[in-house]
Amino acid sequence: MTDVIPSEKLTRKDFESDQDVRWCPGCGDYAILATVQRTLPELGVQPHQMVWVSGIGCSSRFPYYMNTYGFHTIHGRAPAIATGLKVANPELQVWVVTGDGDGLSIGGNHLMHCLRRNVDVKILMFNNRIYGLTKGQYSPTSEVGKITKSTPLGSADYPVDPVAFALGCNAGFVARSIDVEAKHLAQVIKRAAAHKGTTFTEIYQNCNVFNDGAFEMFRAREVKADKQLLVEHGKPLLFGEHRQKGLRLNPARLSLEVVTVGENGITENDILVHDETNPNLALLLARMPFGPFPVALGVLYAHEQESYDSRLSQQLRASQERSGRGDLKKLLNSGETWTV
Amino acid sequence: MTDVIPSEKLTRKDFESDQDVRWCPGCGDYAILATVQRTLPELGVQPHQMVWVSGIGCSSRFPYYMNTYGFHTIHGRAPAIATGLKVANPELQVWVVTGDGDGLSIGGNHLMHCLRRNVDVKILMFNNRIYGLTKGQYSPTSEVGKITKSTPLGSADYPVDPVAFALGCNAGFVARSIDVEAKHLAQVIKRAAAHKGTTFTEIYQNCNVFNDGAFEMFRAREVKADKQLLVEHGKPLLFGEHRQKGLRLNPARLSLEVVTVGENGITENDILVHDETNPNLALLLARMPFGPFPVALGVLYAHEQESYDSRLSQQLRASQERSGRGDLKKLLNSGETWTV
Amino acid sequence: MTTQSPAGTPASSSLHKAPHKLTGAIVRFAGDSGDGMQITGSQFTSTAALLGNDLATFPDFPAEIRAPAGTLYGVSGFQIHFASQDVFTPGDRPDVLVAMNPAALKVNLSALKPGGLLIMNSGAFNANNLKKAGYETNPIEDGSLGGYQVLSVDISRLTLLAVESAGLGTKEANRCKNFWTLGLMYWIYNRPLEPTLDWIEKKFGKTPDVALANSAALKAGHSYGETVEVSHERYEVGAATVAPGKYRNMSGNIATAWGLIAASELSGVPLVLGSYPITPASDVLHELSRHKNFGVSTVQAEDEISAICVAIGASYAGKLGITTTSGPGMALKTEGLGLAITTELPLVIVNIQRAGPSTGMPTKTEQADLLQAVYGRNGEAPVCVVAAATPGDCFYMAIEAARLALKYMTPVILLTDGYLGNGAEPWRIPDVSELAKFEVHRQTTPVEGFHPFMRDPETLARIWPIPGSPGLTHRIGGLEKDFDSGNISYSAKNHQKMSETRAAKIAGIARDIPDLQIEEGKDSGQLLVLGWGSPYGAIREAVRRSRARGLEVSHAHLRYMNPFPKNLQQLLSRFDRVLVPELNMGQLVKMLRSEFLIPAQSFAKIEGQPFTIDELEERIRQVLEA
Amino acid sequence: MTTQSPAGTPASSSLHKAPHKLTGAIVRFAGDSGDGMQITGSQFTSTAALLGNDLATFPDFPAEIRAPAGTLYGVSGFQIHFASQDVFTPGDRPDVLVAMNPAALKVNLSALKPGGLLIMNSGAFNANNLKKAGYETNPIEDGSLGGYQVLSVDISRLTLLAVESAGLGTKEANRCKNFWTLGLMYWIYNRPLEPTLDWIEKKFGKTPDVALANSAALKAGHSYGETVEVSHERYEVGAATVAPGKYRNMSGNIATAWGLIAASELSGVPLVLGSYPITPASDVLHELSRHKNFGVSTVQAEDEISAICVAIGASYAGKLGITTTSGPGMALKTEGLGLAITTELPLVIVNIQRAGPSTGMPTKTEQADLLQAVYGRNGEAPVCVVAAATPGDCFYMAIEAARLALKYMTPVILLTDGYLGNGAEPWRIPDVSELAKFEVHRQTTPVEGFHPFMRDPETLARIWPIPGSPGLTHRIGGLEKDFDSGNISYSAKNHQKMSETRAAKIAGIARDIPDLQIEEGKDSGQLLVLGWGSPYGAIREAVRRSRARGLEVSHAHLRYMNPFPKNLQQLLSRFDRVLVPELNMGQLVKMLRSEFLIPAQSFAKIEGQPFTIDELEERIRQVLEA
Ligand SMILES: Cc1ncc(C[n+]2csc(CCOP(=O)(O)OP(=O)(O)O)c2C)c(N)n1
Ligand SMILES: Cc1ncc(C[n+]2csc(CCOP(=O)(O)OP(=O)(O)O)c2C)c(N)n1
Ligand code: SF4
Ligand code: SF4
Ligand SMILES: [Mg+2]
Ligand SMILES: [Mg+2]
Repeated sequence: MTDVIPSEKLTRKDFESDQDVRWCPGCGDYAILATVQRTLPELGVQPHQMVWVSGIGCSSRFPYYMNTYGFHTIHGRAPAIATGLKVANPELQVWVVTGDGDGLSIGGNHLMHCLRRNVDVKILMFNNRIYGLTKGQYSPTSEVGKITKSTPLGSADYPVDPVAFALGCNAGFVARSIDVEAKHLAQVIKRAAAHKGTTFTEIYQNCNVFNDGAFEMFRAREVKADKQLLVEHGKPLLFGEHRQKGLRLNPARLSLEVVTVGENGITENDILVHDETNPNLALLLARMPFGPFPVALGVLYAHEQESYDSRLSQQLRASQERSGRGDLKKLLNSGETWTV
Repeated sequence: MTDVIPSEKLTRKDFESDQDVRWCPGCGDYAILATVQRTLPELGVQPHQMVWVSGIGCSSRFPYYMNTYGFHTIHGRAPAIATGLKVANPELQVWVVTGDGDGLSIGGNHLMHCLRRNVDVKILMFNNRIYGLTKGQYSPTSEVGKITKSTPLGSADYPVDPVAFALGCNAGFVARSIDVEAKHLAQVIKRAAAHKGTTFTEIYQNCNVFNDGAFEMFRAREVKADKQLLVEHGKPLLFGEHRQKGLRLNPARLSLEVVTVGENGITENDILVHDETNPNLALLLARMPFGPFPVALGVLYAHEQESYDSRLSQQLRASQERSGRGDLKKLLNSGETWTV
Repeated sequence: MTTQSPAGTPASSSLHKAPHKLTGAIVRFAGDSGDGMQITGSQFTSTAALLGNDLATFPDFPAEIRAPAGTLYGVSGFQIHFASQDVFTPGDRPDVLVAMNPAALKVNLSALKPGGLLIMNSGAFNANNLKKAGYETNPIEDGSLGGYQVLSVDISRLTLLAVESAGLGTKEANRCKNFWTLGLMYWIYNRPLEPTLDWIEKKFGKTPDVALANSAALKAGHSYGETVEVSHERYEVGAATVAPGKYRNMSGNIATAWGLIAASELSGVPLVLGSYPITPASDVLHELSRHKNFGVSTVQAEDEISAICVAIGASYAGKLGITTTSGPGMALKTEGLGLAITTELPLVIVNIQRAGPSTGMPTKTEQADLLQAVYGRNGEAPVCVVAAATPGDCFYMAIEAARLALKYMTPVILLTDGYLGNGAEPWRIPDVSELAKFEVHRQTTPVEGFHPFMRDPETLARIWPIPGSPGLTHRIGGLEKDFDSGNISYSAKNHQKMSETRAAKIAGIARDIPDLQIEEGKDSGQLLVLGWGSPYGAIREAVRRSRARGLEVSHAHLRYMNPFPKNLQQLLSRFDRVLVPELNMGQLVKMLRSEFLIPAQSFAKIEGQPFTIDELEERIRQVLEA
Repeated sequence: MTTQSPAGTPASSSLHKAPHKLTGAIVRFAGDSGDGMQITGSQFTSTAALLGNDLATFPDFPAEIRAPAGTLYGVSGFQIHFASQDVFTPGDRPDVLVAMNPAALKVNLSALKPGGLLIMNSGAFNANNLKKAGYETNPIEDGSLGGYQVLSVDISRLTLLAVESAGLGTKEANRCKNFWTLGLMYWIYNRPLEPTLDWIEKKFGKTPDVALANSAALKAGHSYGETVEVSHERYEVGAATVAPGKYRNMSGNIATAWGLIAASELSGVPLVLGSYPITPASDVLHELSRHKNFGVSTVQAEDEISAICVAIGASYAGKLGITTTSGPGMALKTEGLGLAITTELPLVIVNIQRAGPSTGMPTKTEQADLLQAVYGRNGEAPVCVVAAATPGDCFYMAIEAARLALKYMTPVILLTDGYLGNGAEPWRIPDVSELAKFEVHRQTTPVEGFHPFMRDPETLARIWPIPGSPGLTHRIGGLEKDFDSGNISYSAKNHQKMSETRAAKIAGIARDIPDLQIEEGKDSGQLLVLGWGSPYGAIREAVRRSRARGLEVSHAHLRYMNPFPKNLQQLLSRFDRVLVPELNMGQLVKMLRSEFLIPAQSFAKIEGQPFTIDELEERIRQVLEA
């Protein structure tokens, strides 16, 4: 009973565990799970070379459904445990699944440090703007004034935007997608898998029990063309039914503005071209207020740098080359000694 | 023995406690303490209406030296304790003193949530890019490859910039200054005190024992004119001996560039004017790589919004107006009851 | 519990003509999460209450939010024990089991009493559901239910017929079957429909068609009983003689929230709650959030560390800081609790215990955090610990926790658990004037020779100087302080003195709490069953029955875990043996043995489930026979 | 300790002509943080070691990093006890006190033995320094030092003269006065200068002028003794008969780090340390970071929660996860520790205890985290706890902690404390071949009927399947698991079974650890002094002296705190009385009383300071007389 299958032969089944999936019927998590399991076989990584780490939450149940190595840890700590895992064995492909509560409420600090260290783990944050598992309290991504069990008069907090936060933490790869956008999500996941260093991917996920329709303003079929800006490196930032709308830089106000190609003399040349290596553009895209602007989806920023784990293993190799493999006898007898 | 003194009569002495100051001789913390104690009398707030909260670290010893209310709490938790304090009594002026380790390493999560909630507390982060109290390990703001007791082969982490981080957390007020720049620091502190909502002020502070000279590249007399960009709302972003250098926006690359007024046809009109209400500009200023660029000091961003504590007290008032002051008897007898 | 009658405990050995009089009955409703069993149960409860029965209930939710329909782990249950005599627990094994689908049957059948009444919705016993529940053959047909009185009805179909007129969609219409079932149960136990009909009106007033449908279903179920379609016995459970007064149904978590509000009213100190949601504690946060007009501020913090720190900050500011949590959340408060102890600030930490270790079984109950509460911190960090015995008792122990915290300037840990928090009991509403106000001294004016660690010579409580007050500026922190000035001190003798003072302050609380009373039986004898927390009802009933059997056993129940009541040792010494039942692996028993050097025996159970009366009776017998 | 001789314990009652032979002496160097007392002390130590003295040392730093010069809280001290016989502690009260300034005198004088030798640098007793130290008048002149042998020298001036030739600035020149003092002490105790001269060469080779100056100062101090300027007695302390072998000076924190490295070498499992700096634990992190060539990975985490999580992640990956901390840091690891316990991963948590509660007194020592280690978690979370007795013992107990963690797949807490961590003793370097290798089974190949909670029937350790291995993919987590499949389980019986299994696994470790031995005295009698941790030396010496006085007392020392050695009960039963000295308020004694129901007596001291031999001897007498 071994599970090594020639990579090209890997199928979705190879990534499905025997546990039955226990999310609420209709939960967006099902769609994400399906897309992930459909996409992984294309990565050429064996299930046994992969570890899925999670915290606590509905989203964090994810690893149980994956026929890989998996660790359902404690609330908010997945990035720290994943760091130890990756440092201990850089050969493994390490994924982290977290939620907006797990990752940004209790786990915000570990997320920050994982991102700034650039540990080579792939983080997927399922953002449903609510605490699902604990039955519906507001989260750090819930809108101001949100009425929940814990805020009957509306929440008094201003939310944080996961992507803007990740960029503020010097993340080297930042992307966004949507639970039901299978094709788009699959592409983003493949990009994340290919990137060396921490990757942060926010996935808007519908909690149909406690926050149903939270993203319908841009997730719904009828509006998506107009409300979703799918960014692609090197391509102009166009959107809309006929890709007639686009983003232009207003240098005076140092901000973006939505313009319509063809209207008052605007041509495609006026439209900003997406450069995923430009952190400033990524920030502007991340912070566009929804409504006047569409929501930016795709790889907003990607810049590879040596990862934390690879630097550490490099140090181990170097010190062994310099001083030779450690010798216990030498160590114990080093420094000042005397004989009786 | 009461300490109410007509505000206009308050002096530095009124803010000095009887404890002798125990930082290392030559520590930058002395300069900050002096500036704070000199500046507070101008705020018109009585010492007994002020609370100074800190975590743990050399910097966090600060409250002991202030003749106000003070709470030297536990490592990294000052923002959370300050939040409870401010919610409990919004009348108090609450200050938080933290370090780069206290605030960004162990305390990063509370800092983030304090900033995004916009609790009306004034945070001063003494950034010496080192752990002072524990005798010199690297911190999240230490440069890559930093050699310390815990990293004899150099640190493998990429640092985070406190100001960029704060902006990523939706901070409403973000500023930067330097321990020894008494006049500049005093101005920033006054601005912070006047701002309603969370204020985040990073103060570069020299730890002359474990990280001496960390900031000399822009802190030293000889270089400061050339290396410090003192931003002022509505004023052009000029710096240099004769204020001949300035920042210009490169719209194509969506980034800033340093230009010299008078050289190849550049006039003051080409120079960006600082707009502290523009978050995008603040981000660009915060992230300018030092060396090619100067370090931006002053109020980088300021945007007032209702604070968390004021929203909460508003809710308390509103619910009492709506349903009247709570009545225990009514409460106990509410809902379904029966009599035996 | 032995009975001939399928549906309860006969009032007399000889059975009369219908309706049979019963002294009590235990009914369990079980179905899919979507089947509305919790509503059915609570409606049956209100009606029983109105009829003057004494009662106890136990809801049992699935761990998943909305498990897929028909699955075993999606089964939701509600058990009620109602009687014409004292009721202390929801009962061990039900007399009647209502199974709305095969999964509900599979999960609950083993609990049903031999010969008990089994009501099933045959309409839900289709191939698909049977498969999900793991039945090869249909139990209704394969004769496997021989040992029970079976009443199998196609409730689904009959409900659809009954509500047709209301013109709902099939989905909505189907939802009404829990009321049909309730109607039938009302007929069987001879109960009026009106209270529920009124409730339906109130509840669904806004959607008249739904209201109409539910009422129709309820009546249909009831008349189904009347009509010839079934000739089943009926039963009657009379009113109990409970203390006169106004009653309400009270769950432990609501009682805790209201107790804290009461404490705030009685002390005049406003509450500030810092909390982070966690099962099974979240409802206390939810409830307190609903009462801002009592001046209650609630902060949903980013984590439990922040939650306790928010409370500590509030206490420093002069309010009463509260934090509520469970399991892993309690672990995270360890460091903050240490700070509150050394800065001597008033604070109430409510730990609604759940099954551990680590994440454990969040929806299951346990009492395994006692030693953590008493000993679980770095350094010598003494703290006061109290525990509630019943859902309603949470109200009084919450007040007590706040009173001691404010009087002694110390954190107080209130231990309840998931069983208390979610469980409910009829609760006599106290007359507010019965509740003793308590004096709290918040220092707001200058004091001669002031320093922040000046103490009340009697209670050893330190002064509570309130920020904002002129003349009282001061600094406190986590470093050791000088006894005489409150300044930082590294002096050896001073550390000894401060450590002893902190310990003496907590120990001194013993002078301020009631002596331990005997709940059942004599105040001396062969065996004392000493309990704490949620097993109260089960222990008391088991001791009662054992005494009825002539065994010389008594029951006492600890509500003060640290310090112990001052008469505890002397009370223990009056019994030959001491048995300590706990839902853990023996924690209180460890404390008793080390404190009093007595060979107290442990009856430890760690199944995430409450004690049954039977197993306690059994153990009592064994101990006495040993 | 009673003595007529001002400078040590006379070898015989009658004093000879100089140099007097002494069996041992205790010297304390005290001065400003800037005065280099730690260097002076360690040089005096090396020389004593080379001369074959047995010895023990105790450095005592100020809490502040660099306190202002001349202040009381800026005083730094170093005490050494060297002898021609066994030495177990740095000694209680010094025979000789070197005070480099008034503050040093003020802080340390009370410790000096009556009639002891007091050496002062009169040059530093100026108005300014006297004021900072809070002296109204100059003690050198006001006759307040009558009770001592006073030797007051203007060391500052004499040093400047001595080093003039080297041509240093006054500031540097002044820095040499500690070597001048050392030279004088070498003369008094008749010790050679060469070892220190060599060391100076090595150390300051790069700055010849400094080297020259220091050597000059050393020689000057020595010849000052020779010359007529003072006619003072000289003393001689001969070599001790210690076990032959190669020795080094070893501090507890270095020993802990090296022990962990040794464990990694002996098991073949590489280390991954996750740690966050904290006093007094940081040095273990520092030391391990220096040995990456042993395959040691060290991660300075963002906090202690992350630190233990990094270690847990590494253990899941198949490495040995380690985390090191103290006080508040230990509190923060509570939740993570629970996860490691329920997922049954090997992990070593080193808690270098410090004075609490909360931040407490970071630079002071204490043993108050024992009950937290054993009981301080939510739920029933049993863990193995071991404790080191001496600095050198940290090496062996660290190996033991790792061995048990790997063999039983469990976290193991190793308790040391600030006194052990910073304190040092001469340590016989073991022959690496003496150290037993231990087998570790890391599962990397498919197993018949694999699931992650398959157990070794004997140890009950679960299998350790290593990620990356084909055929072993699995999921683990913090929820309760099914005993037979490792899948999530909410079953009542299963929770009981798993809880009992986790407990039995830890209890079973008792079969795998050595029986408790008697350290001093007979294995039965009137009184057993049962200690644990750092008081080892003081207890052993006190028991020795008491026995020399004819008292029937023995000493045993626990290194295994949970589970206890299997012969503990039986051993305790052989003594009439048991006395348990601890640097806390009585924690081990609680465990003993509840476990064995014996009236063990507590001798609790909580001053942030180690026990003195005198106070232990005194208490032993009292207990035996009672
Ligand atoms: C230490 C701790 N605190 C609190 C909880 C309770 N808890 C479990 S999940 C959760 C929040 C989940 O929200 P999110 O991360 O957004 O996941 P979702 O359920 O929405 O997918 C909380 C508060 C816990 N398990 N552990
Ligand atoms: C929970 C906890 N962990 C660790 C420590 C030890 N510690 C005290 S201060 C500090 C870091 C201080 O660095 P920083 O915040 O930059 O302050 P600085 O001393 O540099 O001013 C650490 C790790 C502690 N006191 N508490
Ligand atoms: S509660 Fe929401 S997020 Fe959780 S499983 Fe149900 S639908 Fe999904
Ligand atoms: S260690 Fe550094 S930061 Fe701390 S007091 Fe000394 S100089 Fe200042
Ligand atoms: Mg969520
Ligand atoms: Mg710092």
